[in-house]
Amino acid sequence: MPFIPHTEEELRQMLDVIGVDSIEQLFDEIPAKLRCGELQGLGSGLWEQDITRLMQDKAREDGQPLCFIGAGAYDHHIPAAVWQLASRGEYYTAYTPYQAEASQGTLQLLYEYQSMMTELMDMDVSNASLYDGASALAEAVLMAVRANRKSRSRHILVPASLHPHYRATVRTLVKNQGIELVEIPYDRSTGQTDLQALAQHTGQDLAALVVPQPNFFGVLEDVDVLTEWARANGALSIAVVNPLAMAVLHPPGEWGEQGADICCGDGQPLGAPLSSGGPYFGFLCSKQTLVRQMPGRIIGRTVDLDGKEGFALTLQAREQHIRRSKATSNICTNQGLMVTAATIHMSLMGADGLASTASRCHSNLQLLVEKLTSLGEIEPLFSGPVFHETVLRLPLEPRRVLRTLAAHNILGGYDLAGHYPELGNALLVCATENRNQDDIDKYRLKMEQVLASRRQGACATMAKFDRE
Amino acid sequence: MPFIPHTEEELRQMLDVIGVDSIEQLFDEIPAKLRCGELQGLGSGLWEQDITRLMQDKAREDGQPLCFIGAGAYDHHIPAAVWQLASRGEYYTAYTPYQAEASQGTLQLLYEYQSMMTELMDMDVSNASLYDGASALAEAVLMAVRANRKSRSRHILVPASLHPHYRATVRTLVKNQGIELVEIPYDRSTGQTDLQALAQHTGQDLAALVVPQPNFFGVLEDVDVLTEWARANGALSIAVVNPLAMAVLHPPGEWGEQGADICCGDGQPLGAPLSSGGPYFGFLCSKQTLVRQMPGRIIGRTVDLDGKEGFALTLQAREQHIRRSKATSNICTNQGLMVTAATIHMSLMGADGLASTASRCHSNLQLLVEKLTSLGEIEPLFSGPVFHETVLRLPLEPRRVLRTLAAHNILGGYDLAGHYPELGNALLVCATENRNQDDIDKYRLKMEQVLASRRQGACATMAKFDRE
Amino acid sequence: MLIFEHSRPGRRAQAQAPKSATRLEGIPAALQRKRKPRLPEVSEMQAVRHYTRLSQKNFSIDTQFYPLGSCTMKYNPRACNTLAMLPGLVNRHPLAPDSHSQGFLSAMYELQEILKEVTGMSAVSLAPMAGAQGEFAGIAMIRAYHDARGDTGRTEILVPDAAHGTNPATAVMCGYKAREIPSKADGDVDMDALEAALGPQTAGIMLTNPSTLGVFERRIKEIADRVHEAGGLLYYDGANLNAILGRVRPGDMGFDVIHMNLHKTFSTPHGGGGPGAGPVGVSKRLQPFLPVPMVGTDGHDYHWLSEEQCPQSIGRLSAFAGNAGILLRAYVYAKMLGAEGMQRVADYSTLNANYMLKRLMDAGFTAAYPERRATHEFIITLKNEARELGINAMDFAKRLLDYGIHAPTTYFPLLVPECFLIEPTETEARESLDAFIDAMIKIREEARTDAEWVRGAPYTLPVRRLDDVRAARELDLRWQAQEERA
Amino acid sequence: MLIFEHSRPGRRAQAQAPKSATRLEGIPAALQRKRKPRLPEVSEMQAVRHYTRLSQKNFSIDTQFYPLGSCTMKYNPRACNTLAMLPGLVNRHPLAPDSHSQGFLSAMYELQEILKEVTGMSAVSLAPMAGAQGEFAGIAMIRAYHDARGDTGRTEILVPDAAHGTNPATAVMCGYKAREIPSKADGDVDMDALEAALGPQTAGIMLTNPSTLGVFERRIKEIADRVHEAGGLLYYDGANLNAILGRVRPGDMGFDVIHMNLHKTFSTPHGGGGPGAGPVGVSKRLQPFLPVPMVGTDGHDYHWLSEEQCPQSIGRLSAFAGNAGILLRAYVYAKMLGAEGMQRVADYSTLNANYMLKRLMDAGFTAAYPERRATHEFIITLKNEARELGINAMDFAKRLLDYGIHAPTTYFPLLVPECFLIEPTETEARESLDAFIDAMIKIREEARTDAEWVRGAPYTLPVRRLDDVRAARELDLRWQAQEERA
Ligand SMILES: Cc1ncc(COP(=O)(O)O)c(C=O)c1O
Ligand SMILES: Cc1ncc(COP(=O)(O)O)c(C=O)c1O
Repeated sequence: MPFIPHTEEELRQMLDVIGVDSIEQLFDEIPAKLRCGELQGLGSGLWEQDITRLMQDKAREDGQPLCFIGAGAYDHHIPAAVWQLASRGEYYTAYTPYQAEASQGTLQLLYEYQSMMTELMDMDVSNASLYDGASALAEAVLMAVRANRKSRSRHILVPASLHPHYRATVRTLVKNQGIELVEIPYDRSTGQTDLQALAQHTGQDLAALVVPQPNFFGVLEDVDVLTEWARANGALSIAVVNPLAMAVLHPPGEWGEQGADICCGDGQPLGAPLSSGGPYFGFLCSKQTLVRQMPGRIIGRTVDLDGKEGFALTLQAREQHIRRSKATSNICTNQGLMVTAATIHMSLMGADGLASTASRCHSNLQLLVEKLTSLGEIEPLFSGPVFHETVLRLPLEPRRVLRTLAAHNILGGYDLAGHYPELGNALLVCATENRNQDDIDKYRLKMEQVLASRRQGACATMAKFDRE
Repeated sequence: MPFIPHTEEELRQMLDVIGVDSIEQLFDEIPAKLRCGELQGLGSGLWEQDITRLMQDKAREDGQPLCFIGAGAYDHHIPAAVWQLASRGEYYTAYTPYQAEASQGTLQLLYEYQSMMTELMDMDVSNASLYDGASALAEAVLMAVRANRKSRSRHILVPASLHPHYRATVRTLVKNQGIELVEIPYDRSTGQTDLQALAQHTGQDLAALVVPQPNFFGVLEDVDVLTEWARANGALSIAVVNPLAMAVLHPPGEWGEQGADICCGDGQPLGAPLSSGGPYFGFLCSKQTLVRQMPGRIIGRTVDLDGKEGFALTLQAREQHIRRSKATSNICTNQGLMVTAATIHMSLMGADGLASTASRCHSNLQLLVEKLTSLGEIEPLFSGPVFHETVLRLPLEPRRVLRTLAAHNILGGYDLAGHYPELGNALLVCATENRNQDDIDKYRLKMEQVLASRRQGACATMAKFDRE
Repeated sequence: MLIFEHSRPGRRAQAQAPKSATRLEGIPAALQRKRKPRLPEVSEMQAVRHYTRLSQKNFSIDTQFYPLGSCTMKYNPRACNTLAMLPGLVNRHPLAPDSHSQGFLSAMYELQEILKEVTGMSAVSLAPMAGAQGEFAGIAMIRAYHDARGDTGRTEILVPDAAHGTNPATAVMCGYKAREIPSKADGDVDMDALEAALGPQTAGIMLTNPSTLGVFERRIKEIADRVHEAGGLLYYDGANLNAILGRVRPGDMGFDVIHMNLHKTFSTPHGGGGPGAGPVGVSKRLQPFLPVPMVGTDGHDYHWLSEEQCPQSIGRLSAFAGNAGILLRAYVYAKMLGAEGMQRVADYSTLNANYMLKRLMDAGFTAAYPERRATHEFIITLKNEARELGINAMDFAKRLLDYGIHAPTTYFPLLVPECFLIEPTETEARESLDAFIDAMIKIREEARTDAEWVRGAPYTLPVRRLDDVRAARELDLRWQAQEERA
Repeated sequence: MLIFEHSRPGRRAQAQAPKSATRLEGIPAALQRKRKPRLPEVSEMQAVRHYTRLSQKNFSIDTQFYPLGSCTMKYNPRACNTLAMLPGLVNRHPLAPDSHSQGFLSAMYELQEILKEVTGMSAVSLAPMAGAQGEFAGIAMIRAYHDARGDTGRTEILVPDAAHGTNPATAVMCGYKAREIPSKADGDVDMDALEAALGPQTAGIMLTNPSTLGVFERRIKEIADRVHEAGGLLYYDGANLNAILGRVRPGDMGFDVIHMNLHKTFSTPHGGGGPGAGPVGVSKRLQPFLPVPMVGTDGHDYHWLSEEQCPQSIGRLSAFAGNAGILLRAYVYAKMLGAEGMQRVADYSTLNANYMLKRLMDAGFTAAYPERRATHEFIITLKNEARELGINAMDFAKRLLDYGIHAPTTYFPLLVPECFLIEPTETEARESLDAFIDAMIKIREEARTDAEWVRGAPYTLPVRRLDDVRAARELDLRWQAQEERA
């Protein structure tokens, strides 16, 4: 069902105009021996009705469990208006605004987005998006290496408390340019970046220091100290932040004496549904002085022939379609639609709304921790202040606990055993504003049962319980 | 959360302009003793997040059972584009196109709707909608009484095979004007209107005869004969049809020698979701000669000051806002949005698509009947040709069967015991194109189990089965 | 360009259905269709593009200020749409058994309760599908009440001259004669005229309060007493309920029956003309006559109430249960408002109207009732402008469109010449109100310079002023294929 | 008007969140925010109205013909959006356990299989988030391959001069030097130049076929052989896959790695600039290096494959699994097309392009490669018009907008002067193509009469031609509050 409007008659007429007998003939420049036969295994096309049924079945299969996982993707309320507007055809089916006059909708919206993002981060400039938070950090690293005039180093300090997937992504994306990521360990008691370990790099030639806030453990870093350390050591500081958190936390532009140099992160908490991990969007802001090193599109306000205000892509000389191999990045298609949603989301929430959401998430986390620790065998692992997410120590392997909870349609958190085996039975939990008291009580109750059945030591009971 | 934009400051400034101290003062013409205190029992307003959760819970509670009920509302596939377009703000939040120049979107769409509807029914004119099929029939009856110049009667012949809820609705809506509905029984073997019973009215002064197609039993009436009978007896003929069926069945404009005079029905099968019974829409078409007796809005094509084509409400002298007590009806708000969806639906489906859907429904019904009757204890009740829906005779009370099926998330049909007790264990079943072979097999399997457990006569088994 | 003009024989939105119809087993050829209806034959993209572009030709709340008096064009919260369209709700069959309906029924039951409280009535039925059908139900109940008492000599319904056209039309549909009662110069009902009209033939009176003149009928209690004494009942047209939500209740004013327009007060979509929902509330004595179905509860589960449980009911008004999906939207809206929110609606819609009225009067426009408070709406008369500048209410209306503002209701109520009935609603910001007033002043200026030019408005819309007369005289009510036209 | 200009201190979309933030327990004051960010403070309706109206200022596939070459602006089926947004799918957490992911994973697995078949490659990873990231993954795999063999002297990636800018930029991001290879006058790669460029320093070559010149590289097999002989690998830029779906497969042409642009060929939304999805397919020898995560199966259940199972992988490209929701849309699209549908896409996109080319040539416009067949796109050069009439490609482009048609890609590829790269796609009806040609002819006519006027286009859009130079010189990249600006 390839959505083709041609009638048989039109086909014939068009072939006549072209002067060929068949469509087949239009492919006559392709060497015959390269031509493939019919594609195998694809089956015949489904009508919309059938694919609807198929997808409904798949959706039902995955269920709608109660989710206490965060770890970089958060289940927030999204106002109904956001996607009803963002999926309007004029946004959804337009492309990159190369013809500015015919794209003022998208362009103005992106300019508004840049304005909002810089406000939220308290930075000077913002681009119009990158792929996601992890790849945005990689671009920020490349940008820092280009931009740091004081340093000739290709070394980047990266805290171990940064999201492991971010570290992995950055590694993939920068290693071929000879950039080296140097890991800074975290303090096993606070969960923050280990300042003593950092001090060992004092005086080295470094391109940049990455500063996550909050870090992967939900723990708040001492961002002022880290940012100042970077400055003192001639390294640029790259903030990696949760944008929703910035509604209530000290924003990167205010870190240390002069603010972070670059700041990036994932825009998912601003209106993007969880959607199995994407599409989200990466944001990237910086100081004004670094704007020409920025990757990605940037929109500027200008005037038309009549002096009327309008918006257009600008500083295109940074981009691959103009500068080719000398571009600041190879990025072309970005995450425009998600930015459309985020801009509408921020307009609807306002600063107060975002702050309220952030603080309700935080309260829910407090409540969750309180309820779970009240069971007696669970306790917070780190002493550092946390926002919105935290690590708990369980009396048994998270893997087993999570499996049982999942059987009851509860996704109980993210098991840290894979990435941080040194932490023992560590579980990263999150409770956004979408989890209510009932949900938290339900979690507590099931957890209590899991712990109880373990105390009885009865594998049989456990197994039965699993199946229930 | 009443969606009010005023800031405190604006409130004060506006009160100043008005010259009052408080909003309270603006209500000073209302006698104090009439004023109410705070409304009780409404609770405080919910945020969108909370009401979202509440409604999701309610939706989950009702589940998504496999539905084999028809009886006037049909589970058809609706192309995804239909509601994505119809719920665009410009359609969704506009009102009746009183300012034609600012409403050409809605007006042109309604003109297109009228064009499609008259094509589908093969009638001369269509209005722009009434509430639903049942109330549209009431309006058709009133219209017929006004329009029938040959008759001074207020008697309307109504077959007992017409949807019982339609009969009830018409009764409510016309009885105060002294109009009498005379019931014509159906033939117990064919399920069609009993022509001999009808013949007893030959020669009487009658305003109109109602002709359903298909009738409530899914049985096809001999519409040509009925229409001709009406004409011969000076009665107008009022067709009540399923619009989807008209894609494959003889349309009212072609019934008898000159076609039906008026035709109406429910537009639900053209893009309206089941939605617990509404909103759907009533359609109403007629011969050109009756157009000035039509109730409801009608759109006409005209030209503007520059001679450019445009669309406007027309023949408004029929309507209450102009003619008041002499209007053809009191209807004002109609079902515009549903007509918007229906127009888009018909554009996407086209005549071929509607015909294909109709015939797939019909095939599914054939399959369902085949599967169920193959169980040996179930058989079709009527011998007349059916379309898309039919009555089966069960070996036990439908009520009990349906309860057990429902416990397995199957809605097995509509029990006729309430409206047609004379039919015994009669069940009206329907299988639209949305029920696939698997669904039908599942129904058959469960039905088999119900029948088997009955044969065992074991109430206990049955009860256990119910709970499963 | 009409969708039909994009049509080509054989073109299809292929994904929507297989091309060829299968055989219609068992259906006699004579009953089958022969000629294919000439519906459009277009691709999916063509339909999407056509209806997307068409939509852009509409003014709507989502795009413009739309102060259409008596219509309460306020913001339609997007959540109401999303939540009413949740798969579990939107796919529910109307005849699904109670076992699969508790979620839906509980919402409907709660909505009944909310509306009872808001109106001060004893019972509510959600059955009517719009205001006019609510009116029908209300007057039919009045009639059923009299009939049930054997009081069959009552043949008249009194209707103020300012009433909406649906009121007299409804009276007639219920078999009554509609008798007009004049309004006084201050907008209230003429009590003497009322007195004179009352009698043993009086079945009841239909009122809205605030009235469509945009003022609150101050002697409502007296009217109620007099009508009741004469043996008649009072019907409340709830179209203007937005003005008094949580401030004063029809039940407390002495009304026996009321309909509500949920598409107004409860902000369900107007949808280019509908659908609406027009629930009716009644006092104790009319309760037995309420239309079915309604929702009842045993305190735990919910169930339908139909003719069986309500033998005196006036009956059904639709095939199923009214505009259920609209009722769901209203339910969501009501839950979001809560008690306090309801009152704020009345407060701020009244504030906005009084602010506009004051500013317009300050700017030299003429209020129809200058001594009165505006309610949630108010009337100005442009008769002076018509006389002095030669531009009438219609000209102002059309020119407003050029300023990106939908015109208010014009030429209604009929008794005020050259009138604008203006209802800003509570959801409009002050900037919108100011923009309206600025536009009015500007248009008057324009007329002073060049009245002809104003009379030629609008200039910026897809079409200029349309020829209504021609539309009604040379009826063109449907597209016809070329071959037919010729 | 910017959304910020609708803002008033204290205004809120109240329904979206309680007003006041609760205390942030346990968070030191020094880490808390002091100054509130100046986000807009608007009501819900204001936001809805603003973004609804703003949207109307866009051209888009849903409203206009949008023949932007190399971008495949075809109809985005609405079902893809609806189905990817089903609650069960859109709310799935990326780290949900396999027990709650079988529906999603099965779709992803099947999509991998479909893309393998369509491209003729041995394995596919869905990880890359757009074309350029797919390119990155591809070239990084080529590098990993050479590295794994200890073949570390290869420092160059060959790139034809017609290539998209992402190609050379990608080579550099992977630590390579990009070396340009010229095209011949007939649009094919200059074999002699290629021969001369190949050597032990050659890591590989990036090609698209059909190329961005809108022609099929006929000697592709020879090129593949030569590059392979030199020890290099072949990268296929899949941006133009729409042209050859089901007709010829990159794997069969000898390519080692390919990225696809699902937002082009598989019709996922362009979204005003993104998101996209750029899966990569590889031949056997590159398989170990594919980016993670991927989806595997034991024949019954589905599971993720990550670094653990794929130790030689180039690694992750995103925090989770790429643009999953976009992949779902592509899956729905692919399932709706089926094998036959895929081929019809190639057929009709090619038909449309050749039809337009022929008609434009007949009308006297100049094809860049008049002797060649068009593929799904083609190039005309307006250098004659520029010389003779004084209107260049940009002027034609802007004037086309006035005719309600989005301009084709202009000034790319760089080697063709004053060029239009025109890609109609298969979903456009012949009427659209004809309207484009008519507009081109008309614009040329207009230029003959009044070139100045054409140079002043557009006239009918929200703004006239914008001053790009000023935009770049006087940078205004964000709204600033009044107090800051002053
Ligand atoms: C005062 C008044 N009464 C009754 C009605 C009729 O309501 P509906 O249009 O819902 O039938 C209206 C509607 O415009 C009205 O304004
Ligand atoms: C030929 C070609 N290659 C590569 C790309 C880059 O793809 P993307 O924009 O998805 O990153 C494009 C996109 O426009 C293209 O046209």
